[in-house]
Amino acid sequence: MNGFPLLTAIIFLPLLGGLVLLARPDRPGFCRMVSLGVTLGDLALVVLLVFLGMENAAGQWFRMEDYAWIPSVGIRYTLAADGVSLMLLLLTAFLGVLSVLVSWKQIREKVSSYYFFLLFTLTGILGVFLATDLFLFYFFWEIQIIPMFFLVGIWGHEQRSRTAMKFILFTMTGSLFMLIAIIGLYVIHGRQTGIYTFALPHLLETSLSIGTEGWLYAAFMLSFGVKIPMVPLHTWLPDTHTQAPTAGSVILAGLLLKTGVYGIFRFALPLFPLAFRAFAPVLMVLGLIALFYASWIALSQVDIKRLIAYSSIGHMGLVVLGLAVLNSITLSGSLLQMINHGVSTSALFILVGMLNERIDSRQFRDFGGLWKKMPVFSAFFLFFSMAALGLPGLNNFVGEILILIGTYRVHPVAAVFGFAGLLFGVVYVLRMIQDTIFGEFPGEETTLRDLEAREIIILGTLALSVLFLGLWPEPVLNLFQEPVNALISGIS
Amino acid sequence: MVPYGHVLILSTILFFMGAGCALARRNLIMILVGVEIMLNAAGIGFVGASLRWGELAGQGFVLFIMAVAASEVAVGLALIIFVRRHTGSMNADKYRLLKG
Amino acid sequence: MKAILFLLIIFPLAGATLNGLFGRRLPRKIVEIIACAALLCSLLMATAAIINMGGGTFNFVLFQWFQAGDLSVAMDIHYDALAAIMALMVTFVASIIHFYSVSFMRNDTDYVRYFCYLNLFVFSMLVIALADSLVFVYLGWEGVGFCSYALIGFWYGDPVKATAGKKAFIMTRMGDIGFGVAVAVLFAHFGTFSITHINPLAATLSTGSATLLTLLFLFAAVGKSAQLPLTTWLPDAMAGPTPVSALIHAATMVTAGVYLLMRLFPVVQQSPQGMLVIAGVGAVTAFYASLSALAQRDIKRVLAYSTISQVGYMILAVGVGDMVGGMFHLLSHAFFKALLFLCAGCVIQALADEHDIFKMGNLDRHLPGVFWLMLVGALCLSAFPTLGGYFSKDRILLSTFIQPGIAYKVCWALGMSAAFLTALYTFRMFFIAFLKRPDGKKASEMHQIPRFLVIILIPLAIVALCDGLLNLPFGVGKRWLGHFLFSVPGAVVDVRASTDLFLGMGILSASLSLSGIALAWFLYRRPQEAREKGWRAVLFSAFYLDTAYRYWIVQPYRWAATLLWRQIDEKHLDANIEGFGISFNAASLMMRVWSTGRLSTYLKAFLVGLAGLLCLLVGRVTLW
Amino acid sequence: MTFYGIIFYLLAGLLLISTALAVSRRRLVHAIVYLIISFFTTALLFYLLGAPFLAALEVIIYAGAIMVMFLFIIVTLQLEKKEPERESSLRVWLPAVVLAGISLALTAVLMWAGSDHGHLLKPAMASPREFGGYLFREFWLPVEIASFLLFVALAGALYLGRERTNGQKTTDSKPEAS
Repeated sequence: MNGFPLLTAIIFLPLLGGLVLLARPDRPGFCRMVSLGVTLGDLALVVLLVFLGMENAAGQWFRMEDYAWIPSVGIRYTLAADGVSLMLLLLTAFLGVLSVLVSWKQIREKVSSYYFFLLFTLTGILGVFLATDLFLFYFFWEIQIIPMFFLVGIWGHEQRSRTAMKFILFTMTGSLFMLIAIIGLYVIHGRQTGIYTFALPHLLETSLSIGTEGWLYAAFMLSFGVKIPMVPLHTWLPDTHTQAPTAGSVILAGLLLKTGVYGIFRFALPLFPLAFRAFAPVLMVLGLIALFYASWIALSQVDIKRLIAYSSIGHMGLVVLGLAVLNSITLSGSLLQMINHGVSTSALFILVGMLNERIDSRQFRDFGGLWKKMPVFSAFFLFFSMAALGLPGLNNFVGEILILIGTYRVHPVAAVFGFAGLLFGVVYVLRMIQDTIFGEFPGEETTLRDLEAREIIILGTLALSVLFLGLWPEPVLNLFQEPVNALISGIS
Repeated sequence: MVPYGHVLILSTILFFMGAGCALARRNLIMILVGVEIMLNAAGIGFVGASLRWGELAGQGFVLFIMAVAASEVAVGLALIIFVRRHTGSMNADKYRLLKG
Repeated sequence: MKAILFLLIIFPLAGATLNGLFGRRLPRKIVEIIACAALLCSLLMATAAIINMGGGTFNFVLFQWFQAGDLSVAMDIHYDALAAIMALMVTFVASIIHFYSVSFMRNDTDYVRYFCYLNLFVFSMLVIALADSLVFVYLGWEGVGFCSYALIGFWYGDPVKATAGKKAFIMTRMGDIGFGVAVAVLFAHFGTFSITHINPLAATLSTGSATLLTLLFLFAAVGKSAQLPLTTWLPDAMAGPTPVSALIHAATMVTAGVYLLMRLFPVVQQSPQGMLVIAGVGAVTAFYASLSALAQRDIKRVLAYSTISQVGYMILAVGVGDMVGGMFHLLSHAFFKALLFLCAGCVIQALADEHDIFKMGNLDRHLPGVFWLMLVGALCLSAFPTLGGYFSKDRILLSTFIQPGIAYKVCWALGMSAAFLTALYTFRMFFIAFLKRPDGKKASEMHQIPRFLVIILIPLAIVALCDGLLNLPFGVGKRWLGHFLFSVPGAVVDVRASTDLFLGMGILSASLSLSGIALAWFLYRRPQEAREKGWRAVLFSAFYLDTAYRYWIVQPYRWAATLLWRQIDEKHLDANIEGFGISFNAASLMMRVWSTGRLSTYLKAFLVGLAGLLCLLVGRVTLW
Repeated sequence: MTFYGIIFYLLAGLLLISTALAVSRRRLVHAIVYLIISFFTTALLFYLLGAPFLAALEVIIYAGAIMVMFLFIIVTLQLEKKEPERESSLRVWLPAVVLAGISLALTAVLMWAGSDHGHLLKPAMASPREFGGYLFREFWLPVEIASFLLFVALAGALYLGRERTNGQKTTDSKPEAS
């Protein structure tokens, strides 16, 4: 079993499935079934990886695959999975299945190419979470953006093309800086040691002058910061979320944003520890600003998807805070919070998508009193909203408490602000609940159909994972333990 | 005995004459002529270098240049005829098809 | 014992889960039976536990919750005398209220949701009562907050009610900032969240940290218990169904803050300044709320303000270090206030959702059962001598008086005045609502209410009448509660006061209570016109605190949100970054001028590029 | 200054003059004739520089085939009559001359900076046999590719030049009609 390139299979299975779809553009039903099968298969592979990984783990890395790719410039095809990657792979595969399911009825035009792009994005994201060769990482990093561009640009809402353009310009600009920094690092390392390579373990040993390190770090952070997104680079996110189809929002909020944090954790932090420490206060302040600023702005939104988008920015601010504080508690917290946010925000976007299919609006003024008409929907809505505002017992709470308590040890003031920031989060979530499921329905009295079985399955699995992460996050945190310890001992 | 530099100077002057021709003239045929002059100048440079280094590769290159020039002229002239049939003009500035 | 405690907690949760998942498919009877049975079993377990353990302590871990680095959180139980009494009280009151609710909500179609929330609430409340790890306490703490939110806004169709729920949640959450920070501080100091571990170590805290912690926990308690300055959510919370008000906003949840402070009393004890602040907050709130209650017209709002005021007494008790007195008052208050609310619920249902006491009247004849039960509750609330409310309040005031320092004397004075005002406003409400009035309700205007609604209150009334026996200062069961709580850290069985002082205080507060009732009789016996001018308006609006919040906090917050969004985010940040893109666009337009489509232009560009390249080469040559 | 040198400079002068004339003539036929002179001179120069085979090719391909083709086009299309070039304005020539001059100067500077420009060329001769052998030994693939290129060019020229008398493309006749 060890000879089988499991990681490669995980990455490229969706793409392969996508290519199969392109062959039969005339049969949407077939495309849906194949996509579902492919994503389920991928999920199964990831689960297999989790179990295999648990057994034969060698240090931090559970499994590695390493082949020469472009040997003349030292580019290798190196994939490696540790606990963090594993968890993110699981999240990706899981949300992949769900995004196929949520698109089941929403997408009716150009179905095969839609699913092709969806699966293609998944391939890119999975690759990002596994690549440890910097060039390969960059390659996947760019790959994941492009299909997303088409998903938003073709199947989005009213202003899709402008938004898709904005999305791609922001993310591409950011990643160009990272490319420059990667090449810079490659050259510096090559000059120092004579080995020209993009492999992360080698590059970690590069000794950099403070100035160079600062610049390279800044370039990396620009790229990751756009993706996370950190204030003030966040303005693409609300627009993109608003315009994206539901599955697009799910992938964007649940996965793409995570690649930024993952990038910091895997690359920016270990490569430039000194610069990271030096700029940690800046990062902390930015994280807190994001938390307050985005939560505050979220309150006044009139478009529910924008509100959730701003809430994402706020939550990611907290994650950034946890990263910046850099101790084993906050790091675990941030990583866990990343997963949590992926699950609960995706659920909210899915809910809004379902609402949108029924009412054909995203404006709060068209909602209200839904509990009377769609009790099951509303119960789920309340549940996931509560998860979003960090009710203990549900998932977000664990991450938040880990981050904030860990932060208090190092920076008490930041932690106090963080706790206060959570209050800001409560305000907009409650407003969202009130304007959606409470009150009276503003439209004429038609009956809205409540959730069907497919939708209940989607939301039910999400709810179960929310509960699981909230009540028994222990296995997940155990997975994070080893990488976090390795990182902390590596940089000190 | 001739210094190598003089051969190069000769070829350079010829080259820029051709370039100037291609640039200044508006007639498509003259532009083609300018290109031919440039190619020819390059050939002189190559032959000179071939003598200088005692290496036949330079002459070989000239042969390929000639082949390319011949095909270029053939296609170019055919294009000129084609274009003229369409528009009735030979003035290069009248064609704006390249504008995006 | 493990099994008993585990079942004690898990029964309500199981009830909530069952009803939540399948309640919509089950017949109504089954749903109600599940909800009530869960509570009854829980009550049984609480009784079994107290029989089994007495006042002893018992710790165990339910399961490991999460762990990262050296931070480890378990769901664990710390059962001691305090928790035993709290759990018993909660399950008892909650059981009665569940039965009452079955009857009260008989016409409501959304009963599944209602019972689900109610069971969930009891579960969370039991977690607060029993949990050891403060993070686990926080789970219960937020859980009750959520249930309170959901139940206040239970009739969500009315935006006012939904908003009231929102307000309650946000204001209690504000207090939770204090809780969260305090937990973080404790972890930074001790590296643990467990109350059992923290309490013995509390003595090692510096006064500064102890004060900080005390103030933070006080802030948390202030939010949950609706003390100053976060009082304003509780009167609005009366928008919820009346049994909910009785359970959550009178008997249990609002006392959770007090309970938390008692639970962490060794920490609180380390900081004299902190204690003084606690006492001050309690006394001022007690006085403030009883003043405000004096001018209310809504029967439930009167009771809400009285709850704030009574909880103020409990906070005061913690502030003066008299935990037993506080717990005693907590218990007696839970019983009589639940009784009062449930009676009010009967009245409201009988009058078709009429809340205004000035529109009631004549109820002594139409609702004799409710009249008598209400009288019991009102007497307890106004601390009529020989009733539980009297002994508990008396003990708190006595403890306050014997504290050294003028500040405590001021607190005592405030408490005394509040005691007088309590008797006054309670009987104002009682007389206006129940006594005979010419414009009062006629028999034809009354709606039939099930007899069960009244019968179920009788046990509660009996307990409310007799709970003074728990901690009589003399006689058979002398200081039973005090002795029971003896093992709890920081408990003081006896108030160290001379007999003279003891008697004097007893007589003084008894006379205050009686004179309050007498004054109410004198003022409000006759039919009243509702007047809302001058000082009454100030009192009615609770000194404009709510209005002030709305004008100075809520509206600026909203306004700033829009401002930030429209002005900063869209106009500046987004525009700037987009401006970046636009300038690139402009640059590309400028470049476009060069692409004329003319051959000569391109050739020229080609030559220019060549010249440029040569320039570079030349430059390099000379540089070398 | 040897005899060899004298011939070289004579040829160089002739080449420059004829090319300059070719470039500057307004009438196309004149320009082409001067160009033919220029190519003949080039052929001589090739011979002088030791490439007799290339000299022969120059005469055959350039002076012969290519230039004849030019003349043929000019004559058959009667370009002269229809469109005498109206140019030689300063605006047109100035940028060309200035740019060419600058580049020339730069190249000169470059050459002067190099160390090799003073190397005297020794006369030598590569016989056609020698050259051919070398070519097919070392460059057989490029030669094949070049032949293929010529074939493609032939096909392309045929395709572009063929008259579409009847067919879908009616646009062909439009300019003439107007």
